[in-house]
Parts: sequence; C-alpha cells; structure tokens
Amino acid sequence: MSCGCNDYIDPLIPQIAVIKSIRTDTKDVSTFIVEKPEGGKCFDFKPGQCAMVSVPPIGEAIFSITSSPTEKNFMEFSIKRCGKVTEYLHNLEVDTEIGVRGPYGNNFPVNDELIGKDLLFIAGGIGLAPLRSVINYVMDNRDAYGKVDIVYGARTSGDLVHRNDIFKNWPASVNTNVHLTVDREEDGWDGNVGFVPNYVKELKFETNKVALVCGPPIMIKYVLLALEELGFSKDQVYTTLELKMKCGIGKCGRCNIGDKYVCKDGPVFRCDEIKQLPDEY
Amino acid sequence: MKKITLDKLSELYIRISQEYDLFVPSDEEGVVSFTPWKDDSNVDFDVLKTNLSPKSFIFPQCETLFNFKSEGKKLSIERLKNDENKFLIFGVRPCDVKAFHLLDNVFLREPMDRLYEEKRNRGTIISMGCIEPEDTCFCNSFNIDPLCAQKGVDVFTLKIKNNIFWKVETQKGRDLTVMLSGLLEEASEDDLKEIELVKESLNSKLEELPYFNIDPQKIDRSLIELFESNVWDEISKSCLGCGSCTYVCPTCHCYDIQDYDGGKGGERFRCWDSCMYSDFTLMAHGNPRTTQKERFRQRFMHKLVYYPNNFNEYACVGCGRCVEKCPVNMNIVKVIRELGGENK
Amino acid sequence: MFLESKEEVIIEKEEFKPLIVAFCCNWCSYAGADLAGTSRQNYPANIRIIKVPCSCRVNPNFVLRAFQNGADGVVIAGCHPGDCHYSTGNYFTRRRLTIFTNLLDYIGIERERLKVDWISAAEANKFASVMNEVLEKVHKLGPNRKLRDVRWKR
Amino acid sequence: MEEITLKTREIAYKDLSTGKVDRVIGFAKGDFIYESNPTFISDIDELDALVWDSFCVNNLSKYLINELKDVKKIGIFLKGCDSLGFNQLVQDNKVDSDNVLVYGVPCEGMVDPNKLKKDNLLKGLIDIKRSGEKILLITKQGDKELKAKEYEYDKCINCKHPNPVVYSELLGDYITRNNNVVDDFQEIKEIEAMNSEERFDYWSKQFSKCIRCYACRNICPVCSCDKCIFENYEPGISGKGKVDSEDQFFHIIRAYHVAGRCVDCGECSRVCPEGISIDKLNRKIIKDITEIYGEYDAGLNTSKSSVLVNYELEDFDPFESIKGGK
Repeated sequence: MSCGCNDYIDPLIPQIAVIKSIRTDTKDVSTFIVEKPEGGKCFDFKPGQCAMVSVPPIGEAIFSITSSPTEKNFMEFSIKRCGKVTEYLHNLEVDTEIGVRGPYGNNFPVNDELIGKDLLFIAGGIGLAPLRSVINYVMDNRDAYGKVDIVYGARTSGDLVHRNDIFKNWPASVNTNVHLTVDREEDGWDGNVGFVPNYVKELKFETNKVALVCGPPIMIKYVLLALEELGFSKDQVYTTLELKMKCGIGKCGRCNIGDKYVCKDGPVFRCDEIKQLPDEY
Repeated sequence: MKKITLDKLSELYIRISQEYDLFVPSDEEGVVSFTPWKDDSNVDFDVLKTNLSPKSFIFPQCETLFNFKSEGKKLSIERLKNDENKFLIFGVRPCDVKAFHLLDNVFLREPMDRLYEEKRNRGTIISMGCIEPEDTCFCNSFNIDPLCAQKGVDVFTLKIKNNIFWKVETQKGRDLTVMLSGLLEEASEDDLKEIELVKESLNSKLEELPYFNIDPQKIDRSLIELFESNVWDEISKSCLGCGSCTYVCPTCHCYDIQDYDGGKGGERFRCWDSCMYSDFTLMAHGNPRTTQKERFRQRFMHKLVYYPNNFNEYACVGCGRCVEKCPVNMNIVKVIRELGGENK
Repeated sequence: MFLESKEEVIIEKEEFKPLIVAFCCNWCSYAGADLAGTSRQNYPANIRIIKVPCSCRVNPNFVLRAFQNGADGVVIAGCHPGDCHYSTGNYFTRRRLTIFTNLLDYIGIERERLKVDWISAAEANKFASVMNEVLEKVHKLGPNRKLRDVRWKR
Repeated sequence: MEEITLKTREIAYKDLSTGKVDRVIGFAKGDFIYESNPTFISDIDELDALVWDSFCVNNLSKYLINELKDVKKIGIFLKGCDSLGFNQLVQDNKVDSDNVLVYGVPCEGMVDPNKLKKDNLLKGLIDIKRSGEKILLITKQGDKELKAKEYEYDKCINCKHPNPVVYSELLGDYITRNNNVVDDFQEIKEIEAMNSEERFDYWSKQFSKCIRCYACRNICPVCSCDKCIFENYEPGISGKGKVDSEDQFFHIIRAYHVAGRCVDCGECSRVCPEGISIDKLNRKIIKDITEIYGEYDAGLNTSKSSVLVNYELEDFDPFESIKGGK
C-alpha cells in the first residue's frame, strides 16, 4: 500500500502497451498494431470507440480504434501524420512501448439500430479508420445485417488506406459492394473519379438503409447534403465528430459542442442529434 | 449550537493543527488568501472573498499524475504516493462550498477522478456564513443562503461580534468537535436570539445589493438561440482574452494535461487551463474557436446553459471574484443581464 | 545505523562537477574552441558547446532553459564587436545581453554564472582561459539551485 | 469632470456624424459608480453612454489592433500614459496612425476603487468629483473630501506624462502635476541594494504568487505579438507547470520581451490578480537603459527605433574580459 499503487483504476493513467508491428498504408498513414506486453488486447471496446495513445514525453492524443472488437488479440490504430504526437509515433519502431488508455466515447449502434438493416458506409481519406472497425464487425457477424455498400474516396489512389480490405477482403464478402473514388484523374486508375459527395449522389442509393459517414469535416458536410438530396432522413445517418481532447472522460472541458462532450457523448452522433447542437465544430 | 470567543481562537487553531494541516484566510501584504496557519498568521474573517477561491485545495493549479521513464523502447510508469495528511480549511464561505459541490458533479461522476476524490476525502471544511455581504456579491441569484450551511460542510460557523458560533453538520464535524471539547461552550438562549436578529437583518442588506435583481432563471431562450444571439459580438469586444476570471473562479474546472521532459525521465501533470486562451481548442488541423468572441461565449454558455443542462444547476455561485478581478470589468453579471436574466 | 552514516559521508564527499553550457558563434568562438582543442590547450571537459550561427541568435530563453535543465553556468561567446560575420549581429548581442545579464542579476542570480565574452577564431588561449575562469567561479558558487527545475533529474 | 464628459460626446458626435471616423472607443459607466469600462460606439444615438471621470484607467489603444480589422477610421480617447502605448503600437507597425484620430485627454490621475474599499469608503457612494489634488466623495451619509494622492492608483502617483504626447484634438487644458519624486528609481535601487540571496528570495516570493492568467501580458500595449511564445506548447518551449522555474521563465521572458519598448504605464501591476509588482522588472530595465544608452524614450519618439533593435559602435561593453591575448 505504501507505494500508493492502490487497486483502484485511475482513469488518467495509461497502461503500458507495445507496438507489435507497423503497417505503412500510405506516405503519411501507418497502422500500428498494439498489444499488452504480455500479449493480448489492452481492453474490450465497441466499434467506433476511441483510445488515448500516450508517448511520453511528447504527450497524448486520441485516436479511433481501427480494428474490430471481434479481433481478440490486438488493437489497431490507423494514424495520419499531422501533429506533434503523430509525428513522433510515426518515427517509432516495432516493439516500442507506448501508453494506452480507454475505451472512450460511445459507439455505432451495431447491436441495436443497425441490426438487420442494409448499411451504407461513406468514408474519405483517414476517415475510414473508425468505420473499418464497424465494417469488420459487420463482416464477422455477416448474417445479422443486410446488404452492405461501402463508398470510399481519397485524394489519390495512393492515399487509399487499408488496401487489403478495400480491394480484396470486402469485395469478396457476400452481398457487399465497394465503390472507390479518387479526387482527380490519374494514370493507372480505372475506378471512379470525383469527390465522395458527388459519387454518393451518382450511385443513387435506395433510402431503405442506414448511412455511416466519416471523413474530413468538409466532406461530411457535403455528404450529409447529398444524402438529404437522395431522400435519407436525419435519423438514418450517423457520423463522427472530433475536437481537441485531453482527458477523454468528459472533465477537462475542451471537447464540448454545446452541452455535449465529444469524448463522452460522442464521437458517434446521429445527424438529428447534431442538428440540436450549436455550430461550433 | 456551540460557541467560542475570539480570544480563544488561537488555542483552537493549535488544537486543530495537531491533527490536521490547518488553512485559514490570512492577510499577507494586503492580500487575503487561505494559507497554512502559523502562530503569527494574520487571520482575517472579515474579508469575504479570498483572493483566490479555495478550489485549489481540491483541484490544485498543477498536480502530477504520474512519473514516467522512457529508455530506448521501454516505457515505465510510476504512480505517486498519496499524501495522507488530513487537512482542514477554516472559514470557507457558502458560495465557495457550493462551488465544491459543483466541481464534485464533474469530477466525481463516473469515471471518477481519483486524485480529486482523494483530496476531497482528506479535507474537512469549516464554513463561515456572511453577515455583511459586499457590493459585488450575488450568491442569492443562485439560491445560496449566505447564512446557511451548504451540502458538504462539516461545521458551519457564524462570526457575530465577539463570538464564533459553531454548528456541527456531519460525522466528520462531530469528530472534530469532540476533539475540541473543552474549548467550545454551549450557546445560550440570548445567543440564539442574537443569531435570529442577524438573520433577519441580512435580508434587507441583500435587497440593497446592486446585483440583487440578477436572476439567471429569467434567461428563457433555447440553447441554440442563445448561442446564435448577436449580443456576444458586442459584449465580448472588450475582453482581453486573459484568464484571470477563470483562474479566480471557484467553479471553473477545465484543465490541461502536459508532459514535462526532465532529462532521464519526466512527469505528466495536469494544470488549470482557460477556455479564454487561443490555444485551448487548437488542434493539428485547426481551431473551432478562432476569435475571442467564441471563446468568451463558450465560458458563459458553459456556466449558464451547458452545465445546467447536464447537472440542473448553474456553474456560478455569485462570489463576485471575477467582478473584482477583470481588468476591463467585463463579467458574468453583465452577460446575464444582456441575456435577459434580470428581475425588472 | 552504522551503514547509513557511512553512506552520508560518501555523498558529501562526492565532488561537485559543474556543468557549463557554452553557446559559441560558428564563425569565431567555435573556431576558437576548435583551435584550443587542436593546439592542446587545457580546458575543462565538462563544458557542452552549442554552436550557433551568431551570438545574437542566442535567445534568453535558451539561457534560462539551460539553467533549468542542468547547467550550472552558461557562456555566450561571439566575435569581437566589429568582426561579426554578419557585420552587425554582435552589436545587438552586446546591447541585449547587457540588459539581460543585469536583469538576471536583479532577480538574484549570481553574475558569475552567466558569462558573455568575445573570442575570435585565433584566440584559443582566451577560449581556454575564459572557460577555466568560469568553471572556477561556478565551482566556488556551488550547484545552480536557483533556476533549476525541481522536476529535472541529473 | 462633467465638462470633459460633454466634450467627449460632442467631439465623438461631430466626427461620427461627418464620417471622419467610423467608430469611437471610449468609456461608459459600468454597474458601479467606481467603474468605467471600455466601450465601442459606431452609432451616434448611443453616444450618451460616453463618459470621462476618475475611473477611466484602461489604456484603450490596444483595442485598435482588432478594431481596425473591422472598420477603417477610429476615434479614440487617450490619456497621457495611453498615448505612449499608442505611439509604441504605431512604431511596432501594429496600428496605422493614419487611420486613428486621437482625442487626447489630460489626466489628473485615476482613482483606485480598491484603495477606497480598503478604507471602507465605497459604501453608499453616489458620485466622486476631482479637482486638482483633492477628491470629493458624495455619499448617502454626506460629503467627504480626501487627498487625491492617497487614493490614486500606484501607477498614477508619480505620473510623468499627465498630458497626451500625441493627439489630433486635445480635450481640456494641459495639466501640471505636482511631482515630489526626487528619484524615479528609488524602489529599484532598494532592491538592487540587497544581496543576491535577498533579491532571489524577494522575487521568488513574488513569482510564486503567479497563477499564469496572462492578464499582465494581455493588458500590455506593447505585448502585441500575433502568437505568443507562452501559447506555444511544443514540448520544451514553454510549459504550464506550476513550479518556480516556469514562473521565473514567464516573468523574466515577459519583461525581457518588452525591454526597450515598455512605456512604463504600470498596467501590468494594476491588473495582476495576485498583486505581483511586475512593473519593478520593467522599471529595472528602463533604469539600465537610461543609465547605459541615455534618455529612455519608448512611446515618445516614433521616428527612432527602440533601444534593443538598435546599436552604436561605441556602445558600452561590459563583457570584454581580457583584451587581445592570442
């Protein structure tokens, strides 16, 4: 007892985890496969939830967990290099120890509203990261859901992440369509060219499904408009929001949008909920 | 109800400090703040607003979460030993006690903040009622009775003339009182009458206060309407963007978590942060609050709308510190008025 | 009991080895340090040299951070006034650091801990003597406790 | 005072209605009689709010940086000390003086409500009038005459610039203040006379009170960087930890960053919620500059660049230890 290591869990103290392998997805996105030092997943979570990744002495940042909860042995984080923590992470080598705490936030309602429904996933760039967790969960419980459409776009074909999934695994699944698009024409790309929102409109989806959207804020904004145009109602669309976070448990007070804390009440919001929030994200 | 005369107080302090780390409001170079009691402390129970609020006892400006060491690929994390000393704060005003309760709502909600909880448990609070409210006080706007013990007070006291009246509120307070037996005497019938008189006279004093009419309940627009209101443009103009209001505020509780790199190891600490600062919400890809107007709005919307939506209480206790400290006299009272929170 | 007291004695006897951080201008003082090395001048080993493009590049932040994170003394060395590689850099240094050293002194930091001097590329002798002098003075003063960050670990 | 209030409204009316300025920045009464707050008026119908009294202590000139992004021409009421800050903003290229009309107001010194409060003089206060070295309190309990010097802000007591040093129009007449100061730097010399341990203890005690609210920085007319080093949280650049070294770092660097540009208006000390005598750091620098580089003129002379961004070949050199010696 004297060391102060009481048996209660302090939510702000991370547990040690180790980077088991690093997969380079694109020139600025890598996927880190993380386990407990003694092996196994750090904690259980639900699709769409986040975790704080610590790299002392640089700091901490919150990332969505990219792997599916059905993956028993490890967690994956797809991380784009864009700030000081991510920059540092990208320079780490395999077997380096980092800190992880979580899981934080809510999740996509895979066991409630989504059950038995046709699903439409729309992602842009690194925005595939949180959705991949859901998609793989759906793939592993394929019978519980209806038809799956995945629309995914990036700036160039080189910026598409999780290529194994988007090109091989998912198209090979039953009743699943993957629609890929890139922003501009390029050599060797024979798929669709154009922005994700326009592609969504072109694909003329039936409105008997639930849409899950994630990507850069500007893409989300126009995808939501496109879905509205196609006749989707707001309660059929889920998206994720992201703001600066420090504690991850709704106390430090910086990730709020109105009276909601993204770390605690989000990151997954149904669009009719977002409508209730002030426009500050 | 018990009482003690002022001349016996130093004996009381000595007894308390044998068991507790004792903090009292004392005057140092004209600034009154809660400091550790010493023989020569210049204890001042007449100033209502200590310079900083006592929130720093349970939510210090800076505290270490853990030490870390990273060598090569290895990372080790070492928790700190808990401080086990009991502490006692003497003379916390009802508004500040209420603020503790408001912080509890946030920090003791699941998942519980352990550092906070541990400090809260170690602390004993002797509150003191206010019989001479100041011009900048408006606790009554938040239904705080300056002569009544708030929830969470262990002993409630009142200083009237030469006596301090002593009323036990909790088990902690009872234990303390037992420890002080011999020093405290029973209050007489006459004393009780005097207290009643003081209570009666307070009401008229409250009514004369300049901020008596402030009533946040009168703000009746919806969250979105208030957020989009154009009053923010006008009233945020003079705001300098400093953090003095946030840091003197007993209810502001935003914090930052940072790492210190100390050569061969370092520590992660959390420290106060202010939503008034430009980097508060700055992320690698941008900032949702780019101007002072948005940051200013956040602070007051949080106190008057967001927090009440989550906890059914306002996140302001009307202590008036921000009224006194703001370099440009822009404060929550003016904001409440602009939003319509005033009894005409 | 016996063991404990023995340990204490050892700790007390452990000699204080001051750490000096020297910011040296690339064009003069750093070359001076180089020359001092190649011509086998004696100067203390516990000096960490940080090469800067010009002495006026030395921001007071650097000096304070050095003191906080381990330095017991700081030296800033540049070209002699008039010899600056960038013509005027060290004239600015001269004014700025005159004010800054006075300010540190005013805060209560011993003057001997922050040394500014002009050392040309040819003055290997002077480089060594300045370093020796600073080391000696800082040694006499003892470890820098006033500006040290309490969280820093040696 | 009333007279000047009328003058401020008059001139603001004239210039706003003729379109000479698009906005005026002045003072309006707040919730208490002892509180006058910055106000921004573009509409002539709102001009009745303008006042000028003994509590117009803020330096409004720093608002120009933001306000000039909004509108083209601004009229602003400035006291003597404020006008120095304004000049420094102009010199630092933060404000284009062509877009500003300065209405200079000679100032007899502003009254510190905290000093009145300490002597329990705020209760029942209805009005306060100033004439020369006396102030008259009009209270519910009757009138009371006080010596002005005793209730002025500390920074006003030894004011050297009661009259604006720059203005387009002057409201009122020039004022001469009875300054009995023999030595401008008496307080600084007292600290200098201590030994280094005492000085360190003195400043450590001051700095340890700091809560890092940055009020001193944000009120300062010459702290006008778009991005401040204390908002740069790259590891190791500036830290928020509450330890002595970070407090020292903040205060030393803050003082040094305004070295040579500080106009000695004393606002930093006035706004400090913890009562740290921040100006004693700035004034030490001013003293040194005066002694070494001659008359200190930040805010007075906009044509000459500040001391520390300037040099002379023959400057005093305290550093040269051993001459020659190859």
